Amino acid sequence: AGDPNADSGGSGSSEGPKKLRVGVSVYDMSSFITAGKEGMDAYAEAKGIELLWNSANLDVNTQASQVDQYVNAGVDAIIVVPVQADSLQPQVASAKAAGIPLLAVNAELNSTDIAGNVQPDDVAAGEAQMQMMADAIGGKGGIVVLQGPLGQSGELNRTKGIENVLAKYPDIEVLAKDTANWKRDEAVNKVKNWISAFGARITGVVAENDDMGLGALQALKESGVTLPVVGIDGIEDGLNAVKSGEFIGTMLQNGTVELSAGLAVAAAIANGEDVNTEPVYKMPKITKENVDIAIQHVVTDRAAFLEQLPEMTEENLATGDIAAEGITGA
Amino acid sequence: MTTTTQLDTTPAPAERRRFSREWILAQLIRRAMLIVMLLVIAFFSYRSLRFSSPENLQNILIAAAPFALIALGQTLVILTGGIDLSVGSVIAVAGMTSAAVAKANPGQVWLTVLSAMAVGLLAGTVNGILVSRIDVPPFIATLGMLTAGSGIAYVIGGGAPINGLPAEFGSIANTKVLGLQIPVIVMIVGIVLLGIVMRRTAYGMRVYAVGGNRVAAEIAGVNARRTLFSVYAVSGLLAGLSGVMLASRVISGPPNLGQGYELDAIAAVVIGGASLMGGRGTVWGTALGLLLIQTLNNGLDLLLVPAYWQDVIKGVLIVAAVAVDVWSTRRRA
Amino acid sequence: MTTTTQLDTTPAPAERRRFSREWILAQLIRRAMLIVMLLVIAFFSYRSLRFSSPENLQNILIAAAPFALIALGQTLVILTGGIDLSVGSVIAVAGMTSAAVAKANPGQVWLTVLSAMAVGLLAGTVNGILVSRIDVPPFIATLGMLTAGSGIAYVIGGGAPINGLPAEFGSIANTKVLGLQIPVIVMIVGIVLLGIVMRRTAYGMRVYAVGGNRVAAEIAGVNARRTLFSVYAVSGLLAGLSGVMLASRVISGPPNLGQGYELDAIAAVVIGGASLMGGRGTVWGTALGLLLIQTLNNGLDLLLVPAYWQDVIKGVLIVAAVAVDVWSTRRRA
Amino acid sequence: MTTGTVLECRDLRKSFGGVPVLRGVSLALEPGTVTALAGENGAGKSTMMKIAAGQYRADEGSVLVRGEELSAGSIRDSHRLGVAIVPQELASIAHMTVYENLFVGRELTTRLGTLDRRRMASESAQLLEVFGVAIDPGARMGTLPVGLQQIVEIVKNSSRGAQVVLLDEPSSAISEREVEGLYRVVRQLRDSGVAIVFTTHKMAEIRDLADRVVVLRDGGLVLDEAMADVSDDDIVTAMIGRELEDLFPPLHTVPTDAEQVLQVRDLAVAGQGGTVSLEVRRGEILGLAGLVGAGRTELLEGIFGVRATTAGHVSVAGREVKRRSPAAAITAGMALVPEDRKHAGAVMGLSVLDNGTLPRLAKFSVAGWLRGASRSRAVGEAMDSVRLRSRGLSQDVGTLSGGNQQKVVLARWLTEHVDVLLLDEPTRGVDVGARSEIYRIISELAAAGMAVVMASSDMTEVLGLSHRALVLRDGGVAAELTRDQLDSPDVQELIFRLSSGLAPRDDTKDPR
Ligand SMILES: Nc1ncnc2c1ncn2[C@@H]1O[C@H](COP(=O)(O)OP(=O)(O)OP(=O)(O)O)[C@@H](O)[C@H]1O
Ligand SMILES: Nc1ncnc2c1ncn2[C@@H]1O[C@H](COP(=O)(O)OP(=O)(O)OP(=O)(O)O)[C@@H](O)[C@H]1O
Ligand SMILES: [Mg+2]
Ligand SMILES: [Mg+2]
Repeated sequence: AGDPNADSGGSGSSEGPKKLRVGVSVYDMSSFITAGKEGMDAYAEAKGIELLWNSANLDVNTQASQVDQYVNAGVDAIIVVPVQADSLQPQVASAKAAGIPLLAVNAELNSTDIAGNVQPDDVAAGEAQMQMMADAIGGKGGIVVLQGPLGQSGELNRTKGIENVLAKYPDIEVLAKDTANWKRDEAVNKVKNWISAFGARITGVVAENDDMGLGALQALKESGVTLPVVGIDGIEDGLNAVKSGEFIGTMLQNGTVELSAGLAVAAAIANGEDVNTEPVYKMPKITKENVDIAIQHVVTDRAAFLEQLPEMTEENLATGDIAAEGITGA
Repeated sequence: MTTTTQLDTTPAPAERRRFSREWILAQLIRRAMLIVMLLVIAFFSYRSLRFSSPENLQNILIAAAPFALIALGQTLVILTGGIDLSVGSVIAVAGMTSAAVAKANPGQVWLTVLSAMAVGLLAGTVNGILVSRIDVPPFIATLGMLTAGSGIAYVIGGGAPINGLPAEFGSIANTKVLGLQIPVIVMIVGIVLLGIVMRRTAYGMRVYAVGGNRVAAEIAGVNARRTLFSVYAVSGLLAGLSGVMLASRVISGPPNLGQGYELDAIAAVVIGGASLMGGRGTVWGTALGLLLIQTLNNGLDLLLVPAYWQDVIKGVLIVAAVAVDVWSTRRRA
Repeated sequence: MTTTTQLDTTPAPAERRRFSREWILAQLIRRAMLIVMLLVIAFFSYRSLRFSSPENLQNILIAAAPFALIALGQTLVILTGGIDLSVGSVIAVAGMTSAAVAKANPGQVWLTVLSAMAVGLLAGTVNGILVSRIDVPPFIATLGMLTAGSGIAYVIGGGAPINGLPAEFGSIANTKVLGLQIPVIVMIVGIVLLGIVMRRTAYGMRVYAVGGNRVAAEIAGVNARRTLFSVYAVSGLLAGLSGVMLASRVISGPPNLGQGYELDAIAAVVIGGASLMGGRGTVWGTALGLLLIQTLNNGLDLLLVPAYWQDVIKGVLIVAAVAVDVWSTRRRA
Repeated sequence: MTTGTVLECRDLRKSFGGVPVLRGVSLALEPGTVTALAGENGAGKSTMMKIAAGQYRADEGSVLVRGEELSAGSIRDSHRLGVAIVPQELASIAHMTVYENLFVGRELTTRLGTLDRRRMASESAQLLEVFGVAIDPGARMGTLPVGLQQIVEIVKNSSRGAQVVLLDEPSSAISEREVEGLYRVVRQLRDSGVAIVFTTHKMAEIRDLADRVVVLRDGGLVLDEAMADVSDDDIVTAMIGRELEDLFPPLHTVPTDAEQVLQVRDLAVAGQGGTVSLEVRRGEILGLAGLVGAGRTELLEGIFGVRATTAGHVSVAGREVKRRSPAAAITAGMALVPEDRKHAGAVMGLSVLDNGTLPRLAKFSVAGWLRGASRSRAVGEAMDSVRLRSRGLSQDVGTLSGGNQQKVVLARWLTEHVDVLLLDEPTRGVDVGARSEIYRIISELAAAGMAVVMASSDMTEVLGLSHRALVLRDGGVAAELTRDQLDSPDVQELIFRLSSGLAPRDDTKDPR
């Protein structure tokens, strides 16, 4: 049983269509990645791809080792969801030297040697969420911003998007902006302290992910205040908050869809097919209007969604809109 | 055998003449840590009018509560000369368990709380057996539990957080009684209760004795193994309780809940004057150390100091507070 | 005073009769940890042909190298009865500094390395002064440095990683000499050198003496303060070196580099048989403990065990390895 | 500095927490002299030595070594100036070997700069030879019995070429045979021009060794005379401020029909050679004699259940006591005063009150709740009965003088009825005044119906206080001596022969 590395001859086996082996190194087992893994698994099963899966526990050094291992194992393609944008140059280079295509998914790797790049448009997501907030508070007021872990590409780009929009609204004052490390329990205390500091001057909370937004919501409840809150990600609780009106909206980053697209691109490159190697995942905006479909995809009808995912991924690859999952409106 | 001179906080009935001038001076010097804390509070109050508002004090208390529970357990463990690194993970496992139970049995609030406490107790029991029966060094036993536990927390949720919890789950932490949220009340009760237990009961004395000199305690008839076992069990139980409080407050079961909390808890205990060699420290000291850390967190947020500068300031202040304390203790000697 | 019976690894001239049957048995029992490790390796080799390939052994070594450096420093600190929690942060600060220097002075590889080592030494010096001069407990002094350092790492990059580094920066860690990458060579040299220093020089003996009984060492004329100071300085220096190796390996300056590495380093030292009370432990033991952890990491990755199950297995195995060791030590006693 | 002063203490004053311990003590030492520093427990002897060695900082006054003033509280400075100390609380490094302990701080190195372990080991063996004990230089210090550790400590600090050697109760843990070695070391040092100060509670040692005697009482210097000019009684009177009656109280007789309250049958202590059987009646004091390592400590610990026993029975007042359980032993009415009070006797960080409570927690608590007044009263009374000198029940035991710590370790059992009192070196480090008190206490306790088993390396103690004595060797009983035999003039020689396994001399009847 067990070790897929053992059958080292497998990838080059002569009979039948080539069975691909793809090595994946993800930054951590976050809920995003866990959802993404389901998407990848669904796609891999449909296409007969063998997935080797490792998590780096948020440590670049571990990730470097995992990439080295995949290179040694002679896989057909490597997918990296990087711990750190702009790292792993030597490892990317050694993959290239070994003739193995390496793709960056979900966070950037600034290297000329990568064979593919499947990225969410975090700047656009930040812009969209800020725009929702600006509209909700009528273009003026005081907001507080909860950032992701400083330095992660998600945080950097979403913050950039938020700032892009803010530049258009001189009457919106950013009262406070700090990291709560994507976590609800950190966000709840931070926002409570901000409520202490600013009281009624806060008119909206912009959270760079849903978890922090939900923490902020809790803080607002404890202080007996109702304010517009906006998030990104579209996790179950976030979508429910949109449905109940507690969130004014969120941006759906469906890991299932995004990572399955990443795998599709990797497989296409490994098979030498012609494919857009740098498709962009443009997060659909979710508001009360379209939240129900999102909830179906993410929560209630998940099995059915996964069923048709491989096919949808193929189609999306062809159209170039890899985020398309039939959510419109809003 | 490195110097760990600290707050002299061994319980001792004060039998000296009170309110003489030397007495007051001695008390002042002895209470260096308290004075450091008052200075910190004074500074924050001066810089931010809102700092000393009642709402903000509640903020400090509610943020402190989950730490307080694990710091209390940690105090007992450290008094025996051990360490419990696993509390952060136990929080995660207990939080996840309670979330899973709440999802499966909406409305059964007590069941939820009990399941978290049971999980905590179980983890503490394993730690306790490893340390007291198999003589695994506490650092390793609880490091193993820390590592394994953080994995188990993910296993419970299948790698993802548990979302979509019933609203009743939030009632555990978010109900107010007498104007205080339940975790705050649990914290206050915990501190008072454990403070009394450690100071006034035979059990407390056994813990001090085993930590101070295990051989001597055994010759005096103390069952050292049982005492050692008990402190890990208590620590696990309190971590479990802390886990359900945390999860309930944000109505969610994130598998990385409580990550890294162990260091803050240990810091609170040591800042409060306990020695990691065992035998020395008090519950009150821990409460003080905890409040110092939480007041810093809160005050720095209020002053809008960026997170990374907060770390720099906190690091420096923690060392400074203890350095002042060491100096004052040495003056007294 | 809790039991910390472990690998008995104090240097002692082996003057018993060799190769008798008892001797072999005694050696086997004494080397329980080594045997545990061999079993682990055997299991992995059996399950994965690739595990024992030369490339994979290089993988293990290169992954172990940055840990080895901080674990070596940690061994010295723990031998004196102290602890250095700050190494993870020092790695981050040194890594960021070296990245900043490399960016400003592309091509100046030596300057880059020296800057990281200087930063590490500086941090170690501060720790050393706090512990040896101001008598701040090591846990607190280095916890302060951990907290402050993790902030400073962000301050250096202005809250972001340092990107766009010149490719030469990668040459520090990625050049091969005699078929081995530089960090691996640095690790091997470090282990051998420090192993000899601790076993064969007066300095080593004094570190053991200060850790074993500070007062006794002082009475015998050992400058305990200077010895204490030195171990923190060495630990800081090695953490600085580790930081630049890590940053260079991935050609990137992430402010959270090395986060949490301190626990792994301490675990390696304690698994290697050192006592956190000081005075007991060896460099060889640490190297062994480190290899055990790294082999586990690597082997579990190869077997594609999901990340969270890896944690569970690692936690259990670390405890089991030490428990076997405790048992074998007790048998000998 | 020909015959001048090598060490001078000028008007030293020191107080702890406001309580004066030294009240202006001045002392000057000449090279090549031996000065005995005598005084009751807590008189301030150790404090004074620690100030001279730089361990403590005096509140006032100064220490000069060959005219140079010692910077206060600097061990390194005093080390540099040639002052060496063997502290009362042994300062050995348990996990290092004997030779490492001996040479740390002045390591021998090869030409390459690496340690020359071989040479250190062989020189260690030479240094230790003076004492005539076989100590393996490669043995780990912590595995040696306290007595041997003390010998190593003495050798370590006296072989360093210091000008002034301070010995704080150097003979407290060694038996009379090894004291000879101590004498040789001290005399060698004196002849090579070293100034020596030593403290002891044994008058014979003062007589044998000292040229001069200095007595402290309550932190003040009350006597400073050449040895030739004072009598033993003068010294004792100066120490305790009154005249001492007989050291040993008159021994009561034990009724022959008294109950055999302690019965030990075929007890096999783990790691010991033989098995031991013994019986002790109510009111009887049984002495245990033997050389260091004879297994006395092990026997007492085995009876009490702290040490593992592999077979045998122990019963108290006819009821069998569970082996390996100190708690059961205590419930059955046993009490143990262990040999090594720092390591096993008291919890140094706890107060006198708490230490006094610990063995009787059940009695002093109601449903786990500690009782206030009754506890203080009972512990207070027990401590008064041994005339403890402390600042009150709240003082930490760790800050008491050595002798007073010993009193706490004994008295903490006396808050409740005890049937069997096991004493291991009960007067180690206790001053003459207190010693006679402890003897009085022991004999009173016995007279009131306790069975006492007392292990001691102090032969006069065994002879003066026992109704009966066992001589142990290699973990077994070598002989039993009746009171009559103990009174015979050549009993010391007999015990020595029995305990070292030599054949008894022809003219002595086999006691068996
Ligand atoms: N660190 C300390 N803190 C407080 N009090 C102390 C301390 N060290 C000693 N004392 C007190 O100082 C007094 C003198 O103690 P010292 O040890 O010098 O006596 P000593 O003459 O050596 O007695 P012994 O013969 O019992 O060894 C005692 O009353 C003791 O309780
Ligand atoms: N000269 C020696 N060399 C090596 N080991 C020794 C020596 N003397 C004693 N030991 C060991 O140390 C152990 C403990 O000695 P310990 O002093 O506790 O014995 P004891 O009979 O209680 O003697 P005492 O009460 O006189 O100290 C003994 O069992 C013996 O194995
Ligand atoms: Mg003394
Ligand atoms: Mg003995």
